[in-house]
Amino acid sequence: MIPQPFEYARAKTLKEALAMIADGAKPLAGGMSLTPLMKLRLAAPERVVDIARVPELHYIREESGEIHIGATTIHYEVESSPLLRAKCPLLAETASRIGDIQVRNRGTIGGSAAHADPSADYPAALLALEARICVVGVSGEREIPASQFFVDAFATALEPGEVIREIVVPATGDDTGWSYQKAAQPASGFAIVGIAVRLRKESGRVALARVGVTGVAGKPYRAERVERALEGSAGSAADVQHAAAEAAEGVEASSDLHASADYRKHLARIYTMRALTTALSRIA
Amino acid sequence: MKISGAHPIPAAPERAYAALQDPAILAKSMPGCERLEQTGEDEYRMVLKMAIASIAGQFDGRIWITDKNPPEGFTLNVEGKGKPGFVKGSGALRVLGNGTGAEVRYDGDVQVGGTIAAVGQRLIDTTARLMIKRFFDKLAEQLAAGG
Amino acid sequence: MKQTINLTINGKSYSHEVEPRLLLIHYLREVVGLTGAHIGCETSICGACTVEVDGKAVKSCTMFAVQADGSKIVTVEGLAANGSYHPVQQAFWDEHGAQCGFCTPGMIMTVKQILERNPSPTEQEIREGLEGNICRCTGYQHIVNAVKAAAAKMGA
Amino acid sequence: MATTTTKTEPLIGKRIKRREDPRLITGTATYVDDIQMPGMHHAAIVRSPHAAAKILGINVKPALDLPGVVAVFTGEDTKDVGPVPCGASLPGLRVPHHYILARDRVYFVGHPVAVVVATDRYIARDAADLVEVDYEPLPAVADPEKALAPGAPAVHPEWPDNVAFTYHQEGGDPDKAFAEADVVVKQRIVSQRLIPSAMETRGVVADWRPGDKALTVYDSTQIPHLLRTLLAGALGIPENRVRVVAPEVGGGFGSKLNVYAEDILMGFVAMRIGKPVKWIESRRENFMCTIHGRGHVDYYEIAAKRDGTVLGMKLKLIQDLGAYHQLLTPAIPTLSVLMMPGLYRFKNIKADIVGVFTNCVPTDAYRGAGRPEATHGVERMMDILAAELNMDPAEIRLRNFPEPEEFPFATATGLTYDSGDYAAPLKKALEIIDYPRLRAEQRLARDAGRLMGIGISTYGEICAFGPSPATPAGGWESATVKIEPSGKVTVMTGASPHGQGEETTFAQIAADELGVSIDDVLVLHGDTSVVQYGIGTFGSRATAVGGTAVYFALQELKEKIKRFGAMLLESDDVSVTNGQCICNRTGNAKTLAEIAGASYRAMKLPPNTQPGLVSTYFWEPPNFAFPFGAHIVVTEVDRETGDITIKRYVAVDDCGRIINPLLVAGQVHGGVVQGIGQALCEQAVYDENGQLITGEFTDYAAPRASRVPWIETDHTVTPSPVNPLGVKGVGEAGTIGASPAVVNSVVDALKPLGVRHIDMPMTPEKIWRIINKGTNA
Repeated sequence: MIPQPFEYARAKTLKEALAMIADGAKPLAGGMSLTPLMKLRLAAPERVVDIARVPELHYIREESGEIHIGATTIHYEVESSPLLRAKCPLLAETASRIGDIQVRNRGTIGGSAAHADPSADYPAALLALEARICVVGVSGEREIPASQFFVDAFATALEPGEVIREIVVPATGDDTGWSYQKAAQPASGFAIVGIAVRLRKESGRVALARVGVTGVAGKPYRAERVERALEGSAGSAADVQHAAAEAAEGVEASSDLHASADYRKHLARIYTMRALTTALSRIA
Repeated sequence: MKISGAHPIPAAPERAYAALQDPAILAKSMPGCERLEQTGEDEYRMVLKMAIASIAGQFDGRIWITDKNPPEGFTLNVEGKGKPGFVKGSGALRVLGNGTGAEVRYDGDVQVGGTIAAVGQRLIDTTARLMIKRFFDKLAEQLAAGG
Repeated sequence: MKQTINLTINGKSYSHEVEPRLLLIHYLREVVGLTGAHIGCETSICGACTVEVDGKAVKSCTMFAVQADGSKIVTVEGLAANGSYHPVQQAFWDEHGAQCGFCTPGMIMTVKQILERNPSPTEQEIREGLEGNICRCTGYQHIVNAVKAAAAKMGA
Repeated sequence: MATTTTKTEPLIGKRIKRREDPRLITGTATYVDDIQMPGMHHAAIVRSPHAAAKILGINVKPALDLPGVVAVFTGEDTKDVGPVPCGASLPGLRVPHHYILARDRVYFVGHPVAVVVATDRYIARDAADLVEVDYEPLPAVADPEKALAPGAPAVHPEWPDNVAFTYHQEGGDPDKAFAEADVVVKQRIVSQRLIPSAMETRGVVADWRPGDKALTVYDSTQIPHLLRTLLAGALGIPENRVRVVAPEVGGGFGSKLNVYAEDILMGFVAMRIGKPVKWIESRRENFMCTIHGRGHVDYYEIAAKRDGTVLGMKLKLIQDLGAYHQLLTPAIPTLSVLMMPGLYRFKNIKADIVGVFTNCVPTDAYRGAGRPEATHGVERMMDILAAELNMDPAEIRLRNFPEPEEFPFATATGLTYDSGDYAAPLKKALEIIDYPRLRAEQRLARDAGRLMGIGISTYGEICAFGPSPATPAGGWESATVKIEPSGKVTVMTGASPHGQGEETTFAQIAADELGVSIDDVLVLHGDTSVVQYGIGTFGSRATAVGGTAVYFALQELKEKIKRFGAMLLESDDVSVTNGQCICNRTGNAKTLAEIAGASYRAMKLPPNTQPGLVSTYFWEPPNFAFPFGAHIVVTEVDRETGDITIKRYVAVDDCGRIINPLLVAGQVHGGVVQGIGQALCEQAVYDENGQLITGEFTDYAAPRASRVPWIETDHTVTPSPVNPLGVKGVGEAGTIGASPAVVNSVVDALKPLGVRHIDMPMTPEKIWRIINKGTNA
């Protein structure tokens, strides 16, 4: 499996990278999405700009109650970051479920988000966290809420010439429960269903419920019906079961060799129940 | 692979029926259509540059229409090949009135071969539906704009 | 258009002109002549091509050589030192962790990373750590034993 | 000169670390793709994307125009080469002519159409895209039962019924048995298509020396000598001018027990371009074009008495052959028929095979080759019968085993089981797992609403292939043992291992027989210009047949050592022990090195004795060997998702005498996991148009470490009387025993829901549907 020829340049700065991207070069960071497609010759960019070592894109830092993650931060760094494990454990847990050690050593959060694979793990967590995707192009920067970023299968709100600069997630406290639960496709490890949950309770009631769903449909989505059903409830087992039943309502589910649409929808309900239950149990 | 579904079209059924066979409208609606030229009665040649995120591939194909039954429906046949593989399919399209406009129901069978069949399993269904949706959205857009 | 890359492999410096599309695995095997890492699946699943780039185990079939420019690479050939095997290599031998041996170099490189990050993994952690490596011969059990043995030895 | 030595401990039966491992763990072994040669070119193959199509034209010019491309060949160029050989013969077998490159028609996705040769691997790949092939697609059929239906597309137009052969076998009086039975149970059982997927794909380096008119082929093969014979025939080169080298081979599982179009094609290309050429199969090609395994649809009926005594079995076996016969394709289901009685006293059997052409890659030998299908069938049927009679699955098995004193035991299929105590491993496994306690635990689990299952399989297998009259190309194996002038021992085996560790086990045998250190023994294999003619490693035969050949070569060699020893020690009463020849009266001894030195210097020779210490032995086995065992699997099914968890796996195998327990354990583990793979997740899936939609490891689910259980192994030892080592064979045992044990366990878990059978693979979705409908979806 050998890709078609292409030109390659490594950007040293973000500015340099943006100029090349504006000029039509395809950004390459870890290459866990793009390189396999190039090897299959399903993708054949003429020019590639390597942004993996652009220093302005590589960091995890906390600023005023939010955590900023540079686009080229690899999954392993997210998974093992003490900051994220303490203050945004949902994202760390999700990262730890992506692919395998080697993939997590190369793949980047920005690359995964930009590729918008409908079976990728991160989008579920980004939706549940109400993350903001900060994108930058030669003409400037803008922020896109995760809920508007994932437009369709492999399609994002990124405009030509734009690249993800960072992803911003809220720092959560002990009052927040979280869980990422996944049914993995047995061969590829991609999510047949992946459910990310973030919950907060106030005086015995679920004050906030956010549920991100990946793998089920052509694009990741927020299971808002589940959220509405749970918010305000005590979060009892019955509440969870009742809410989880809505996980795939009104969704046109995907179907493939590994899982039919029916089964996907069923798994969405079961895994939502499990993720909600785990998340509730984790509230301190 | 079976594909079926329905999409609303903001136009009268007759208008929708005609639009579905109008090369100019079709060319603008087909996602990635580079060229669409008539090669015979109800028969067209099409060059399509499929681009879904990083996935890109050029298909060269033939489209022909059979079983015409205006304004209720017809059968659309497609055959195309490119480096990523080949696509072959036919589907029955039915145009129904739905009060304010029309609804197009489609029910077809698509065969896919080559790399896309061998490795694209988890993507074919999603991608096909995405392409169909984009097609009808574009079509609806043009009809709404009076195109 | 070819580009020059400079990198260190198993402690030695190399400089070559390569096509940007040259995969790291082909570079290592065919340009440098280190044939220990193998091509097993080509789709970033099986891990037979695993090598270490800047301290991280990666699948070298899904990386271009140009991306490794300036990096330090360690392959299975670079593990033995001063005439003795790396503890992971030794454990694979002692515990019969290899049968046909084709997946073995990639397995060993992954196991090295597992143990660097978690010096005393449980059986479940070992098995999950091997998610990116397929072995078709051993049923993994002797590999799991090898990881345990290596962990014991390295921790001692 | 007398020397004293300490007695060496026998090595047979010991956990000896493998001799081959130092090169494997250091990455310095040489597999085919590691071979580089001056001037070596690279080949890429253009393959059909259609399952059935006419080739209307091929335009190679754009490819030829690419700088670096030296040649493009099509079916027109190679029409007089080949064909790809079928080594199996059955009465009335229809054998399509199997060109090495398609001529006017393609028959399956991946069918080779053209070969591009370039100076560089990357250029060859680029050029393959530039070959323009004009196809007229034709209807295809990928399902063997659909292929048999009237009006199905004809895979080969000359045989519109798609039937390649039918085969009938009967033993006893099956109709009478069924007429007299208290109970008859029937079931359709599918053994799905599997992809062997050795981690190393196939590969060939062919090197033609025009001056010598000689071809050297480095090939990832299990059968270098047979490959040489057949390559020579296909290419029209005298056999003695073809050398085949199997270098390090990265697994085979039967898939490299073959002669493929590409093997012949690379020889052709090397001869045409006059330069060495390399072709390394991509993983996609491996999935599309290397043989698949299994592909059975079986209709079983068994007749029994109310007390569970089995009387007879009927089997209608539909074998999906694919589009062609590879080396052994049509022979594989006949092994299923031989094995169909399993370990039980089925005195009356009837079997009918229909071999069916489909527009798919051919099936052929994959780990177990015919026996896993048969064992899966009989073991499922025994459970179905037990359920019907409300008997315990262990009890029904124990009731139907032949007793140890009944051996050799003649089966209704014409085999003679060599030796056995079939109850022993089952009883041992039941004890290990504490069966009564486990059943009690299961009752509690069921009461709590959990789906817990216990599955048993007691398998037997035909191995140590085999008596030559029963094998297509000879079933013997060869060995040469040499004692070099310095006293070092070289063993050359015709068996060609590819991961089994014969360099170690055969060295153990030689070291023990001669009483030398294992470090003084080297085992060579795989090179036809080094090793005498041999058969190869497959069918769990290497140790039982190849090891026995080594043993007999050693006996002859020892006789010769004794003759030299007797001469040097001036004694007529000597023996070979501890690396010496010793005078039994005086205790005086000569070391092997001293004797070897004397034999090669040949200053003086014993009467009627040639110089040198070399012995070659071709051993013909009088029978197969028949290992057996019992596997017990505990599973739990997640009622909500259909996920199956294997909680415990106990395997008690009887493979006769064990040479190296470490290696036997490795074989059992690996075999079991491939059986678990078939039971749970592996399947080669063609869509209805013949597209292989499990085209890569991204969709073909080979088991990962996290999905397989810890396997508890134990043994009983019933030596085989067939060979003096008493060994039987273990390479395929795990695979054969595993799939029915796992399926029986899951069916048992779902028994409260009225489930009686589930076809493989038992994917979570399938189980979920069954749980929700109580039927086999």
